[in-house]
Amino acid sequence: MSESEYILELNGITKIFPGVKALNQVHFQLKRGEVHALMGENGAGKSTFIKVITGVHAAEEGHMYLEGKEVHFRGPKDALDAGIAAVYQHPTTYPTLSVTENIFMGHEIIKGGMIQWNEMNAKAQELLDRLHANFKPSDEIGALSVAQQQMTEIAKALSTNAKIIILDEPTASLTANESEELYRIVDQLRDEGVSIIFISHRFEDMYRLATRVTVFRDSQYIGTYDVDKITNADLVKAMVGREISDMYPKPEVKIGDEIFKIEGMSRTGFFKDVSLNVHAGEIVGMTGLVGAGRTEVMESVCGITKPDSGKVFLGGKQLKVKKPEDAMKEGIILLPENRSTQGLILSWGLGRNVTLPIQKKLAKGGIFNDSKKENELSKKFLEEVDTKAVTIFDPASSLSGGNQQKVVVAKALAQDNMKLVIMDEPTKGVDVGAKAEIYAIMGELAKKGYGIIMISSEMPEILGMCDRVYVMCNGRVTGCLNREEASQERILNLSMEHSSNERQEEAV
Amino acid sequence: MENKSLWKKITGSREALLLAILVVMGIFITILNPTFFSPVNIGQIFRNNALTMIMALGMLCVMLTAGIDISITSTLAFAGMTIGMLTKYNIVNSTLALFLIAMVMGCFCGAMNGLIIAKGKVAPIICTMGFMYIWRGMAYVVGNSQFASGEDVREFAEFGKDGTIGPYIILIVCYALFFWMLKWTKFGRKIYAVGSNAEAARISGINVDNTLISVYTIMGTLAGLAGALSVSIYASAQPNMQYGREMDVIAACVIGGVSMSGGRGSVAGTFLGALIISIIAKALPLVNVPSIAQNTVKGVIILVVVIFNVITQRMVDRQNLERREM
Amino acid sequence: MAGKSGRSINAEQKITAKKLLFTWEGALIVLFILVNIFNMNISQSYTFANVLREMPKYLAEMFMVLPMAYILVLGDIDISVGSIVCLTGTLTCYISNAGAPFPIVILGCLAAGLICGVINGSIATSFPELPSMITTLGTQIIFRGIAEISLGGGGSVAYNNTKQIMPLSTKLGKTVPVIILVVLVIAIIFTVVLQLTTFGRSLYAIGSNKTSAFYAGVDVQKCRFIAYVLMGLMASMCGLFLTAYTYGANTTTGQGFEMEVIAMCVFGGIASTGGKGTLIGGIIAGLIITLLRIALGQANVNSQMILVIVGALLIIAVLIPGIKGKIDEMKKLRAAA
Amino acid sequence: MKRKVVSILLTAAMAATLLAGCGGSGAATEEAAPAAAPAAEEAAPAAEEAPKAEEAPAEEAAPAEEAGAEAAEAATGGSDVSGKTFAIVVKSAGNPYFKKAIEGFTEVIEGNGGTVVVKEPSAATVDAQITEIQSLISQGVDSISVAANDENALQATLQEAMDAGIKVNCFDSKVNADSRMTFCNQAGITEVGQALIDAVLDLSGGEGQYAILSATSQATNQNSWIEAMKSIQESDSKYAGLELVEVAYGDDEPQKSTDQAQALLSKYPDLKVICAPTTVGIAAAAKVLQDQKSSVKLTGLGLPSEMAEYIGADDAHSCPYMFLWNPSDLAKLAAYSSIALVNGEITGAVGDKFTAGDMGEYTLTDGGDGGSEIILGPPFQFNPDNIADWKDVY
Repeated sequence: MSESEYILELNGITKIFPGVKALNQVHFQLKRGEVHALMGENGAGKSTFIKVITGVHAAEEGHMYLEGKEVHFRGPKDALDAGIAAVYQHPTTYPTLSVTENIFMGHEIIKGGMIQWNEMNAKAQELLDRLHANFKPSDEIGALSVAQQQMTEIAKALSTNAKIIILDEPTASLTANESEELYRIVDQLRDEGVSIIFISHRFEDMYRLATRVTVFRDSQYIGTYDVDKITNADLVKAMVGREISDMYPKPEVKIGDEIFKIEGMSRTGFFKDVSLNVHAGEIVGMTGLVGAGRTEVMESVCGITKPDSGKVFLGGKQLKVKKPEDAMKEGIILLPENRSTQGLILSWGLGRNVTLPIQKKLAKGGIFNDSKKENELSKKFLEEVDTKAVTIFDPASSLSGGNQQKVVVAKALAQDNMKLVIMDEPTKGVDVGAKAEIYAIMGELAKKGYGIIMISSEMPEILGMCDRVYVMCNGRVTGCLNREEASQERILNLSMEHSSNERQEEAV
Repeated sequence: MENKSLWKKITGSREALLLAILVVMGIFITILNPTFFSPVNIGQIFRNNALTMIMALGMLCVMLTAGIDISITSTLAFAGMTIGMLTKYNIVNSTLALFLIAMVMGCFCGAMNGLIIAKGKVAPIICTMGFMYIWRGMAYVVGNSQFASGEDVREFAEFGKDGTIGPYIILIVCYALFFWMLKWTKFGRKIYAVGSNAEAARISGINVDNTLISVYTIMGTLAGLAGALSVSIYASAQPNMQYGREMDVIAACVIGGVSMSGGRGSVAGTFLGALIISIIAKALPLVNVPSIAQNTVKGVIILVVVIFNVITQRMVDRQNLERREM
Repeated sequence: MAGKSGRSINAEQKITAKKLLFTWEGALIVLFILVNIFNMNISQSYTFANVLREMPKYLAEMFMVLPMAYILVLGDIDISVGSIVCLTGTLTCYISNAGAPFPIVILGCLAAGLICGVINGSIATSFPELPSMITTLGTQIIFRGIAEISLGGGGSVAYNNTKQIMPLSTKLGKTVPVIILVVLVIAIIFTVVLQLTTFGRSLYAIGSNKTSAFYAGVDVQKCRFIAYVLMGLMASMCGLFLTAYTYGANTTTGQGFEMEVIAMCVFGGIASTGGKGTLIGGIIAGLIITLLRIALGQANVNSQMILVIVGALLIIAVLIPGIKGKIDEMKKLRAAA
Repeated sequence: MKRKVVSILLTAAMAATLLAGCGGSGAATEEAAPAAAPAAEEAAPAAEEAPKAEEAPAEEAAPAEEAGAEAAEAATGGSDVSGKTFAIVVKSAGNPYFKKAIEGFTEVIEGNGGTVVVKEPSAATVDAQITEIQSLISQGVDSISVAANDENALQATLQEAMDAGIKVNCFDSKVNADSRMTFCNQAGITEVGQALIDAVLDLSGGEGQYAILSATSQATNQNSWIEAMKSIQESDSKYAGLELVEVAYGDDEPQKSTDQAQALLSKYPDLKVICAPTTVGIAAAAKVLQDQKSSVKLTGLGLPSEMAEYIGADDAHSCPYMFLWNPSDLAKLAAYSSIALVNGEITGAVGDKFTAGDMGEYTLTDGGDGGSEIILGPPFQFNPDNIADWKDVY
């Protein structure tokens, strides 16, 4: 009987948000004690699907069966009670509370009307030990690293004695070692009989852990495959819907003179003694693990944060950058990593977003906003990057991730004094089609002779697009590889060189 | 590692710091005026500030959810004025009944705040500002230009008379109850959760709206209780009673380490914060600081305490960064 | 450039009368007209001349609506303004009573307000972690405290040389109070700056998303500082004109103004959470509340009742966007299905 | 479409609120008028007796029940002012003292055929009073009687009123000479000061420490009485044994007054008398003393209804006797003087005379500040013998 084989089964789930169909008739089957990967591009509906399972969202259509019985969750509480726990992509911790409080939030141990703190602390310690965590139950969550917060979330899921645990991109912000630790934990859980749904963008995760994989695309169910029977190419095709041929249109550009240089820049606690340079027409990659200090270096260059020491040169001239405006005046443009919180004002129209950095330049007499000029200009640049929008007055929040990123690019292009472009994870959360377009724009910019720095964690785009790659590890530049020298192995090697040593030190 | 935890304990424990400030203040005042540290005086500090102290508990809950309530003294006046009139005209004379009526009224006022803030998604300060005007106006309407005082409330005032233990018992019960509620019950956890990360709370199955409504209802109920207590202690009900004192209550919480952005704060801290505010009010006349300087001293203390807190937090962050190896 | 699909994006904004009417400001204008009709019905004394005459006291508060709109648009709040009014009013009297010529008196008053604003601004920008509600609560108590101390045992000070300050409370052509013209000019400047200049745009950017604004090169702390300083300055204008109308100051001067001013802004559609609303809305709302209070006063409605009405209006006004949002959402849901 | 509905709802809701608010308050004002009538009967004895009360520490002045009829007659006496509107502006809403004043004022004006407009500002601030007076100017009333929250602050507004032809007088708390035509003073400053210092002397047994618990530090009346007390004390050697240790300010707030009273007790163990020339302060202090069973005695100015609880000659009561005038009479005097001003009988010049109904004839005297004043009479003493008769009156 199929009912007994599947611990969780969902049929024909449809979820509608204002204006969009987030899920359209999707299916899903989870076997008892299996690790099931759920894959798909950003915006494919994975996260929404998870929230339907955990009762956060109520589906408009469809049925859900838990151990063969149909269930209707009215809220997250019901799902928790039914033994389904989730660890979300962005840790949903309570930053002001302790680890114990976080773990037991919502299912405190209560005896005689009193919360049993001692028992809970002991239990929390037990859970943390089980996960080999290096922090204490009494620590405040806000002070912990993202990885540690993630671990707390897993401990929380464990503490509910859940039968089904959902992990939504748990490795996204973990280092290789931490990921390894997580794999171990997942294996352990599976052996204990817990069924696990695992969402990840990393193929590595899937191969390492899952036995079956379900793919979603454009809010629809595409198929479920056995991991050992499907090829990588087929899986990619299932995810993006077509074969990607020329993903990385790296143009042949003659590299010019050095235009940008950082010398010995340090910022306590973030990076130390960083030096690098960029030539005209060159695309320079910066990679390394999340938290290696790549973004922080570039933020210091752009005046977002203040470095403790170091010099920055642009076109041979030493710069004094105190605030972002200074960097912009010099022609250093940053496309920040996080579109919704750093790159765009989501409630504003596209046009206003594009012209915000240059409003002073456009303004009549430097004071009065020139709406006409602004509209024309933003129209021009938004069209140039081929944004899918009806008018320039559409709020940025109404666009998809890829199109939002294009608006950020248009915003950068609009700055006519541009000399150096720093792109921080420009393709993060962008669908494949838009990705290719962004790479193309990057190529065009290089052709025009601008210097480009691309911060990225995605190996293929680093290898595909960059002339040179700087690798950072734990706040230091550990190496610089030419296009010819660069390979996945060498980059990984450089990005982890110190990690293992440091790990040992910490353990002592 | 050991060093760090010790340092962290000292700077991290807001309560210890406040206690130290209190002790220093106490010693200082006692040197200037030895009568300060007498049982009578200490008793009076608690009695005269019972209202602030009780309402600070409710404000603690409200601020834990990242909200604020500036309508409390209006609620207090509305409830206080109503029972004052009831007993003046001998409609209700039972002390217990009057207390209950005041609390039910406060509960209603608070629930209105909660409903509009939770369901209408209105910023707490704006919503409670509206009700600040409304309930205060209602207090005048109820009073119809009458006070209830002295003889009118004689029987009721017996409860809060100097020398009786009624107000102290209410104070102790409230603090014990809230200490228990916030630390030892599920509901208390929910309040912290909603203030610390409302989205996470929603995802983990906490009904955020209901928690908010409850919190404002609790605040209102306490304001109603404080209204009754005010009438009893001062043997007078006036429509302008405790006008402007909501800021004292907020100040007590802020000094006590309750974060305005939610999720952080404790009953012990609130108690100490309220105590500091009370002692300032009590001590200044005793040490011959003209009472007109009272406000300035209070304002300076609020700013110093919050800024000191920010600076220590920055130092701790800085130290954490420096410890990071590279 | 790359990937051009020839898609064109519309950059023409169609402004129709209907659209304008359904903005908050449009609704306020309609309400403004309705309120005037209502006012004329409840009070026979509601004539243009009488309204002009009664306006000045309220207009003094209107000075503060202008910069308060800036501060609310930033997503901040300043509850110390009532105290600044008190402090600057007090100082104005002392400066004049010490025998200073009138220009010095005015400058002294404005300088005092400026300093208060600088203090607020410095604290707010040096400690951006602190909610502005707390820091201005502190300065609220301190500013009034300083005024109380300087007023001393008497608690009030008279402006002895009343002839000197009279020009501020005179009426041009015996009908139009000077203050109306001053407020008008300053209101136009503030409105133009907020709605039409790069500085105004920056304020909205900060209020909508502080981080994005910062990344886009907006000097967040400088803008906040300027807003607080303007707030202090305008509070001192209020203090100055209030002194001109009361020939003195006392410890209760300006009490509760902060809430009235914030109420006017919020009623005008300027959200306390930042980034929303226009000063035009704030000003119309201020006028609506003012005219309503004048007419209700003329009809001898109980002053407490007036407060209840203002409070109720405020709550209804802030509830409407939420209700409208819910309706729009339901509409979209239906469209998607 | 939905938008339209929302907008309509918005405007409708607002209109509804306005109407509701208006209706409610309208009812309230109407209610106030009939309420004044029965109250007037109660106040009547006071009308008869209080002004005639003898010297300050008068032994007794029992309210004469038979005076009721006379008072009713008084209400109809005086000159006719039908068609004229008289406004009374009190310090703030919700104060029973002024409630009595309003009743007295209304009784006289309506008894003479005039119309009364009552203005109770929302807060006891100058700003609120200015708004109210401005509104009265718009309405074109004939006379304004104001109990000022600040001596100078109303000058511009009141001058504007006088320029508009409105007669302005003040009662209870005066405005400066430029802002008024005359001032109905409840009691001469010296008389009050004399009465209070004599009471202190009496209660202290001739010597010892005493303290004053006042209202706000800027309260005009209290400050002038305290000054009067001080100068009388200095001028006469019989007060040499008295020592004023402190003037504390309770800001007319029960809580702060309580704090201050308690502070006085703990700071000055040898304190013999507290004098509180303010109704809120005296009530708070009375409660503190009585609750603590302190031997310190209290006197000052207080409302009989609030103080009945504490007045008594034995040790169980904290206040042997205190003083006040009848607010209703004071307002009646203000009403009569307003009528006189409106009818042109007086101009506000020193030496003018007018008849205040059955209260008799009054003369405008020099107020000592460049303006004229009308003194109601010396303050009236409330003691254990008469308090029972007065406590239900006001």
